[in-house]
Order: sequence, then structure tokens, then C-alpha cells
Amino acid sequence: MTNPGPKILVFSTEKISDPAIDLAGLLKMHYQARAYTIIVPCSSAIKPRWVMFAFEQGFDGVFIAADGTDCPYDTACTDKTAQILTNTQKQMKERGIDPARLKMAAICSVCSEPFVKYIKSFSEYLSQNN
Amino acid sequence: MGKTIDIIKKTRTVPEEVKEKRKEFVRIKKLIIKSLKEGPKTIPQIAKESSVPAVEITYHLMTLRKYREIITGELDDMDEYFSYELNNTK
Amino acid sequence: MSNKIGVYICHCGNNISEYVDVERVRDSIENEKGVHIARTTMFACADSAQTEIIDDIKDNALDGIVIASCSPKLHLQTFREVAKRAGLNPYNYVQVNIREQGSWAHSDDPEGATEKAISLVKAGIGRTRFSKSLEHFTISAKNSVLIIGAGIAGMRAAIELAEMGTRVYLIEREHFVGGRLSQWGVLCSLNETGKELISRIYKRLKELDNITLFTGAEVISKAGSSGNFEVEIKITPRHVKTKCDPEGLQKAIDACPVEVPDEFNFYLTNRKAIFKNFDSEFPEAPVINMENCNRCGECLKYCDSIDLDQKTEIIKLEIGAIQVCTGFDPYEPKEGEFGYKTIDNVITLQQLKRLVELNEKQLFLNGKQIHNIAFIYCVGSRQFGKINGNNQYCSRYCCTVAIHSSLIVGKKYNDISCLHFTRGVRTYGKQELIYDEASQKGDIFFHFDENSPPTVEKSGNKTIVKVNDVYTDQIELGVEADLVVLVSGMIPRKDNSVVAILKTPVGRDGFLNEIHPKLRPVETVIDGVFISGAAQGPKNIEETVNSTLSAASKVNALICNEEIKLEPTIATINEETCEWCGKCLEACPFNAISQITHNGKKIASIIETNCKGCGICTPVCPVDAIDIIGYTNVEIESMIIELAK
Amino acid sequence: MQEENKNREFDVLVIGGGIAGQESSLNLANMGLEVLLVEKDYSIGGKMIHLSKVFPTLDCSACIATPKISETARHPNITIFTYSEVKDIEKSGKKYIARVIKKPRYVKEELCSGCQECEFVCPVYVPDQYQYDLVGRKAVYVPFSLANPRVAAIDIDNCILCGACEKVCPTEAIDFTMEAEEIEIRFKAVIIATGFNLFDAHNKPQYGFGKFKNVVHSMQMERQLVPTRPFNAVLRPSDGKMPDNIAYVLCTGSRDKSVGNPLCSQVCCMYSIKQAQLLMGALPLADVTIYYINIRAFGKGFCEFYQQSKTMGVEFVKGKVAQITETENDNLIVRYEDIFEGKVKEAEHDLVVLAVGALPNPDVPDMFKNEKVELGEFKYVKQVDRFACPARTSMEGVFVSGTAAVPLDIPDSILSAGAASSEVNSYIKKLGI
Repeated sequence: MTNPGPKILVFSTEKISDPAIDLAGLLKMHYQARAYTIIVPCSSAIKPRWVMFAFEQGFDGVFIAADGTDCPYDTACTDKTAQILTNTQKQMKERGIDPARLKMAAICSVCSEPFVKYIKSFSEYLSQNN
Repeated sequence: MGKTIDIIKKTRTVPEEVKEKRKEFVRIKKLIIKSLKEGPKTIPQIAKESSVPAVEITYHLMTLRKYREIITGELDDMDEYFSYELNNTK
Repeated sequence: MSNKIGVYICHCGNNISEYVDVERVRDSIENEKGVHIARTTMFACADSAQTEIIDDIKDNALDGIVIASCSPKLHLQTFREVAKRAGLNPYNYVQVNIREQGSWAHSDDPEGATEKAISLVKAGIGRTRFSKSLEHFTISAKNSVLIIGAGIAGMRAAIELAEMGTRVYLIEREHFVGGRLSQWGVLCSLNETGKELISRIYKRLKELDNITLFTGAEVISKAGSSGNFEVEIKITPRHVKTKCDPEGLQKAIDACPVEVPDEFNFYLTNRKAIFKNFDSEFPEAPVINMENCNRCGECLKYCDSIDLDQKTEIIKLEIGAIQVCTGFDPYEPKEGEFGYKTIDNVITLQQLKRLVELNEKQLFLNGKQIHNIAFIYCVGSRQFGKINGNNQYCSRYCCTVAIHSSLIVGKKYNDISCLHFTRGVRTYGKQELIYDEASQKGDIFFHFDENSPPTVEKSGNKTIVKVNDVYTDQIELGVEADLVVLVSGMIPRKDNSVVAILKTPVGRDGFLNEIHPKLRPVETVIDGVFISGAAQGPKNIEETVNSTLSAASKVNALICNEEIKLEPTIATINEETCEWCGKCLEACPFNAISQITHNGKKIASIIETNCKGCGICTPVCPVDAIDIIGYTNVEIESMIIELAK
Repeated sequence: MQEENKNREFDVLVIGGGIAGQESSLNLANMGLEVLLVEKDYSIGGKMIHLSKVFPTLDCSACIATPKISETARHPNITIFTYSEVKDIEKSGKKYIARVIKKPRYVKEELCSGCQECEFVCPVYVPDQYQYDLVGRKAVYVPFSLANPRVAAIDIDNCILCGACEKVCPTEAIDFTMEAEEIEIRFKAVIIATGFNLFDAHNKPQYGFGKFKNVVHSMQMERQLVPTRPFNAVLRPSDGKMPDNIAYVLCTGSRDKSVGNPLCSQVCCMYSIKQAQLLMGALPLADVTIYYINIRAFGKGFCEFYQQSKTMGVEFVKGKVAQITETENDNLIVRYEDIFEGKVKEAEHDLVVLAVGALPNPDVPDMFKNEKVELGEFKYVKQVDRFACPARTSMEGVFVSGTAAVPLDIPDSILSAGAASSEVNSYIKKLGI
């Protein structure tokens, strides 16, 4: 069997980015099957410990599909999610994990195309740097 | 079980105009696909080859793209035209 | 915690099963911990399948359900209802998306799609094991509202809410109702004046016995939360008990020796310490302003309902919601801005409106008859380029009002010509018609840009407006004007103490800020506090009324059942580990966190009525003492474990 | 099932499932009233669901519209009839009776799973009205990806009756025997939320829409900017080239007595500025020029948004466009009077967008049987007490919401819809039945 490729954990948000990921499926845009989604209410609610836990458990990469400026809860969501990213990446460095294994991008509710592109390029990066 | 299409066929006929439009679409579709079998091309290239106005090619090609028969390829060096190719993974 | 879980894998016709080997998924998960039943089904959402699931739950006393089918956005509610019908708590149901994010997304990779589906279903089972039974919070709510401000916005909301069955307390800081509209003459495109419109509305308001109006009243404190607020209202006395007879009243006013500039007429005239702004004003009794009154007692001789000893009162109200309709202040130009206050025939648009009300046959200012008027637009609005000030916004109503004033002036007095110095006329929508009418009538429109504003200068006894008009190739023109009207826009209320008390946020422009202009246009981040009218930003009358009636329907919807249902998926605090640092409070966009003392220790506490369950507070906690129900560490981590396998 | 539909009673009939109709319905439903929402299209969502981003916040339109749509669709107090038309409304005592025609979509809504298998096998291609004819669609199709209900429908007029869809449907949802169904409804009040029509750019022949290949209207450009866009990028229709010099012609069909519409449409300035900003993002090298008479940037945050577009490099030319002509290479010559310089000028562009305005929806009066609701001077539904009760019309119990009464932007439509719901609820409470 060929190498099945890297495993990616995706954190999506219930109202904004998860609908975009659904829409990608609806439009039959293909991306790596080894990308798994966990839905949270808001991307600013993702705990760094979950991300670290995912790496511990063997995920190769974690992708945060952030609310961005479309966040229904907080206009400062982009900054807050970015802060979580920075904090987590600091912890990753400390543990010798390449910080580029955690990626974030704002995905609006119809941004299926960007989502697929991100997952493809992220997956490529992870394969090359394995 | 019988199909309901057979029931409606008894009461409804298809207008000639609809049949004609379909034929026209299929004709241009064939020309586009034939042209793309040789490799990726831009809309003006397909138009020239098939002698169909480029504006018609845009409409038909984009429709075929919507139904995933064609996919978008590279942008040319001048950043003007995309090339299009047949979707072989379909 | 669920230990007897039923798992259903849906074929969705062949939408799923064409790419995902559903039987293999079933086989792979049936021996998972906690799984009691594992089945595949053609259409999980079909009636027959739903009945089967209900029977399974009942027959096997299942305490958790996982359905792997389409996106939860489509059928989460459907299956929660199924769970409910079977007597299972709907929050013990987990939906796993193996269609949009499974078979469809990976139709190019059936093997991958199947493997993914297996992992996703296992993660769903993991999550279900830790799921809790949850109930909606229901809190009681009072079907009563406090409306702050009795201008057109407040009065219209009061009437509508009262008619819909909500008890209304309407408070007004001034001693008369009507707000800015009562200062207005004939309204654009109507044959009705502002005063008349206000009287008409006031009469409707008086007929409703579930409205209580307090004038001279201000909110001084607020406690409680959505559904159950307690507010304190300070009521300044009127010093006049009932309405006086008109003759006695007039004599009392005449006798009053105090004269102060009249703010109602924008200081164009003076008034006495005892006054009414106009005859048909409501409530009908006059008022004595004690800041002006010298207690000479002259008025007491003519009017026996005057009581100079009335005291300020403070009353408490318990209400379910608050609607803020505090309106706007007109922008007052700075001294010297386009000659304001330095040149005697420069006035504001608001002053012009009063001037027209005060002058019957001919238009006079300072004893001089007016034959031509120069309007300078966007004073106090759209301040950028070489125009000083911080108000970048457009005040939206002023173009129309200025042009309409020109039409009114033309109709009321003969031989007045009008010149308009504009920044591009914004008579949007139907208002376009009056712009056309003014052009037809012979009004002349100039256009200047922000880098060459006009100047107003005195030359001898003449007032000259100079402008670089863009229509005439930017050559400077000088025009003589008998009257210069500065078309001043709207600014937020200068005295906005109510904002400090209610803690409603304001935007960069200083006006009250809604949560979102399209999604929640009259709601604030403070649950139960609604905003409307020009307090939110410049609006004309129709827009004000639309927003206020919109807010009224939101208020009514919130409290009409006398209870408020809240989602149970909100934040919780671990009382053991919380060490109160305040970071969660800082992060919360909804004021849903407070500090309490628990077993002698300061800790954070969630205000359940405010929490929206967004979880923004959770990652900021340095000791991980805060979680969102449904997204707790064990739930998320159990999913990660299964997905990583 | 069908029997249940006959002679049903509701508190309120809302006509039109656009943003105004949804907002009115949701408010009423949240206040405890039973609402029937009738939508003539296959899906609720109106025009807003087809927009890209919305001014001045640049929120994604779908992100705002879809949650509201699903909330409307799921609300227990709201019943929705899509692809249905109100045939007539008449007063009966204190109540109203309406007959609603549910037109056949030839697909059983409750069975269709939206899988689109049928769409892929259908051999017929016709212009897709939801993409404003920029591409084609099939004769059986899921109208658009965000449709609600997201189920297929058959365009019977263009169907060649081959039956391929019926054969392939995994849920046997296709049913060619479906017929129009007439349902009688009783209710206490009605809200007209029928929205506006776009000005048909053909009616301004000097701009060459329909004749010149690279003259498009603003909704066509809007679709090109949406993530579910018809082309893969912003392209000009004549040959699929990425445009690098785009012109906007404002007031196409608005403020124009020659086409019978002297009103300002309120939205075209702002949506053009928004599109210009999005185009600057999508095509970083392109020039965008906006030809305008006055810029109506009046709403909250609008003026700031307009200023921002200037700093981004959008060029604003104050001038009325008189005529557009086509060059041999399909470029366009825009002839206009430059007001700043006072002379007639010409400029060449490779794509021209006509910022089309709003016109009243002419369907409204036909819905009433005996007494008809009065229209105003410009054929919008007349508001009889605009400042005190903006939703009130000439008929008691008949209210208007959104752009059926006057052109409005989205925030103002939503507020007007909110006002209508308040007025309706208090009316019903007073009716006391």
C-alpha cells in the first residue's frame, strides 16, 4: 500500500467555516481524506492544549479554519484566534514541533475553494517535511 | 413499476425550439471537446479552431466546467487568458 | 455519560454508500466501547427509519445515539426531536457528517472516504460517551419595558409595545414629549408638521392605559439582567401640578422676571423660567426650570397650581427589557466655522427651521429682511481633507432637509432665492424628487470638494460666500448672501450618561452600536437592552420609526411569554481550580462573567442569561478552569484520540 | 397530507421570502404568531443570497443570509410554500381569504436528498437564471448551492421528456404527474414583501447591453465575485480574458426620466464601490473607474467606505455617460461629460458594468381580487402614513415591508421588515379574534 499521506486535524466553526467545508463536499471539490474536522462554536475558543494533544496523539498537522471578520460573536475574533495560534506555536517550539504544522486561515461560509487549496498545500508541506 | 415520464409524454410534446437549442449546445460542446482533446487551450484558441464566436465558447465552456467535464488550467504568461482542459478524473 | 449507544450509518440512497462502504463502517465500530446497537439504514431521515430508531431506544433503554449521515446543519434538529420523542435527552445525540465531509468530498477516493467515515463515527461515539443530558434554562421574565426617550422613536415604540400587550414605562429627560420632531415645521413630502405628527401620536399614547409616562426623568442606575432588570429613575419636578388655564398661565409667564436664551428655538429667542415651548405641547402643564427660577413668587399670583416646593423623587422599576431611544444632538459649529457666531447672519439649519416657524409673512433675521439664502452643506459631517473635525460620517438627513427648507421658504415667503453649496447632493430614494423640484424652481447648486471648502467673509455690511465650484472649472466665485445657513448634521448626544449606566457600546462615530447592522440591527451586546432611532446614527423620521418598531418587535418577542429560554451549551467554571485573574472577564464579548466569592475564595461565575456559549473565554484561562458544555476537554480529546488512531 | 393543506388558518400571510419577508416572518413567529410564507421562486433567500460581500462591512452575504434562512425554514411557527404564487386575496369579515397556487416542481421535496444525480444525467442545457445567464444549467437542477429547500426541480418548459432523471434518482423523488395545487388560506393580516425588480439594461440602448459582449450588468458582476461564481475568475464574456480596465456606469435606469424612473435606487453607488474594492482584490493590476453623478454614501459607515475605496485607487469620474460603443477588439468606448473639466470625453475600457437600479415589482396589484391595494406615483406600494406607521397601506390589515414600498439597502429593508412585524402584531391584538 502506498503512503496514505499526512493526518490533519481541522478545527472548524459551527456557523462560518464548517458550512464552507460542507459546501466543498457539495461541489465535489476533492481534498485529502485524511483531514478530519472537529466543530467548535468559534475559532477563538480553541484551546492550545487540544492542539498539543492532537500532535501527541500522532496528528501531523492542525488547521484552524477561523471565523475571521465574519465571526458572529466577536469583531476581534481574528486577533484572538491569531493570539491562540501564537501561544500554541510557542509551546510547539518548546517541544521541538515545527510551528508550521499549525496553520490558520479565515474561511468564510462559502470559501470552499480556498479551504480546499489550503488543505492541499498544507498536506503537501506536511508530506515534504515529514 | 411504471415511470411517470410515460404518463406526461401522453399529454405533453417537446417544442421544436427546445430540441433545436439542445442540438446547438451539443454541437458546440462536441467542437470544444474535440479541440481540447489535443491539449489545454484558451478560449480564443478554441474559438479560432472551431470557428465559433469566442463569446459563445465562453458560455458553453463555462457550463461544461460547471458540470466538471472541463477544468481550469494555467494562466498564460501575460496574465490574460486561462487555459482549459478536459477533466480526465471524472 | 452514555454506555448504551445506538449507532446508525446512513446510506443516503447511494449518496454515501456509493463511495463509503457503509457495511464495513458498521462492522468496524460495532465492538467499540459503549456501542449496544449498530445498524445501517437507507435513509435515516425517513419516517420509517425514525420510528425504528425510536423503538430501538425504547426497547434497549439506549442512553446515547450516533447517526452518521449528512451535515448536522441539515438534520441535527430532526434527530434531536427523534431522541426527544423516544424519551432520550436530545443532547445525548451526536451527528457525524460522512456525506458533505465524507463521501462527496472524497468521491475520488472511496477507500479514504471509508477509512475517514470509520474514524469520524468512532470519534462521534467517543464524544457521545461523555455527553451530558442537558435542559434549556428557562428563566422568568417580566413582560414590561423601560423606554428611554419620548421623541418619535420612544413614543412609537411605546404605543406598539403597549398594544402588543407589554407594560410600558416611558421616560423623558425633558418636561415635554416630542423630542426633535416637535421643533420641526412641515415635514418633507407631507402636509403635516412635526408638531402635528407628535400631537397625533401623543393622543394615541394617552389612550393606552398600560403606558406610564414620566417626564423630567432619567435613569440613574441599572441592575439585574435580561428579563429582570431593576432600574432607578430620578424624576425632577415640574413645579406645576395640573394644566393651568391659558389666560392665567400667560399672565404668570408675563410676570416672570427671568429671561434666559431659549434652547428650543436654538437661542434665537429668550424664554422665561416658567414656560411652555408652544401652545399645543404635551403634557399640557407648563414647567418651571428651577435652575433659572429666582423664587420671586410672581407667578404664584396668577396660577394656583404652581408648587415651588416639589421635591426630586427617585423611583424603582422592575422591567424585562430596555429600549434606548435617546436621539441625537444637532452639530453646533465651532465659533468662526464658516462665520458661525462671528458673522451675525450665519445660522444653522436647525435655527433656520425655527426661524421659519417664528416668521409668518416675511423672513427676518436681526431685523433685516432676507431675500437670498446660501446653504453650506456637510457642516459637521464628512470631515476630511481640508475640513477640520473628526466626524467622517454622512449625516444622511441634512441634504433632504436643506433642500426641503428651500422649497418651504420659497412657498411661504415670496422672492427668496436659494443657493446650495454642496459636496454632492444625497437625496437618495424618493427624496430625489425634491432635489428635482428645487432645481426646477431655480435653485442653484454648487459643488465643492473636501480640499477646497467655501469661506464666509464679511465685506463692509455684506456677507460673501466664496467657493471653488467644480462645475465651473474650479474658478473661485463670490456670492453675496443675506443669510448663510450651515447645514449642520447629527452628532451623538453630548450628555450621554445613559450609556455609562447601561454599558452599551458606542462605535467609532460615537453613536450607540448595534451588534451587527444586518443580523442584529437593534440589539446590543447587553442582552435585553435594545437601541433604535438616531441614537444609533443619523436617520430621518421614517428610518427612525422603522428601527424603533423593529426594536419593539424584538422586545416583545423576548418577554411576551414571561419566560426566556436559554441554550444549555454555555460556559462553566471549575470552582476548585479557578483562582480569579479576570482574564476571562476581559475576553468575554457579552459581559457574561462576574466575580463571586465561593467558599471564601474569589472565583469567576457565569451569568447564564448573558452567556452565548462562544467559548472565547476558555483558551485565555491560565489554569484551564473554564469549559463550554458540549466542548469540554474530555469530549474534544476523546474525539482526537479516536481520529488519531 | 394534501387535505391538511386545504383551508388552513394562519395569523399572517407573508408574501415574498427575501430578506424582508424572512425578517418579518421570524419576528412574528418569535412573538407567537402563526405565519405562512409564500415564495414564488424555488428557494427562499431573495436577491441577497446571490450577492458576494455586502457593504460597508464586507461581510460575506451568504454568511449573513443562510443562518437567517435556516432559522426561518426551521421555525415551528412558520410554514413555507416555495414555488407558489398568491392567486388572489379578498376580505372576508375581519379576516382575509387567499388562494395560493403551489406549482409543480416535478420533484417530491420530501424525498429529494439534493444529490444532483439527475442534474448530471440531464442532457439539456439552458441559461442559468441564478447566474444571470453567464453560464448554463440543466432542465432538472438544484437551483443553486445555498437553496433552501435544497432540492431539485424540473424546468418543464425546457425538458425534452427523456426520463433519464427519473431512472437515475436514488430516492424515486421525480414525479412527472405532479400538478398545480390550489390551497385556500385564511388569515388575519398580510405583509407584502415582494421586493423590487432590477432595471432591465436592454431599456437603455445607448449603453449597448445585449449587443456589446463586454457590457454586463451589476448582478452579473456580483455573481463573478461570489465564491460559487460561474467562471473560475473574473473574466470578460467576449473571450475569457481577465479584464484590466473596468468601468462602472452609475444611475443606469435610475434618476433618469427618459426611462420613466426619476428616483434614486439608493444602493447602486454603494454596491459599485464595494464591487470596485473586491475587484481591486481579485485583479490587483486592474484599473477601476466609476462614472457617477453624485455618490450616495449616506448610511452608517458608508462615507468611510467610500473614502477607503479612493485610497485603494478606485478612480471616480463625475460625469454622466451618454453613450457606449464597441471597438474591433471588443473593448468599449465610454463617451461622457466630465463635469469637473466641463467637456465631453471618451475613454476605452475592456469591461463595462452597468449599475442597474431598482424598479417596483408589478405583480402586487394582481394579487388582490376586489379591493386593490393602492400604489404610489411610481407604482411602489403606497405607504399611507409613512412617518407614523411606515408599513401601513391603503387597506386595513395589509402591510408592506422592505423594497416593495421604496428602494432600500439591506439594513434598511431589515428595519422596515421589523417595523411591519410590530405593526401587524399590534393590529392583530386589536382585532381581538
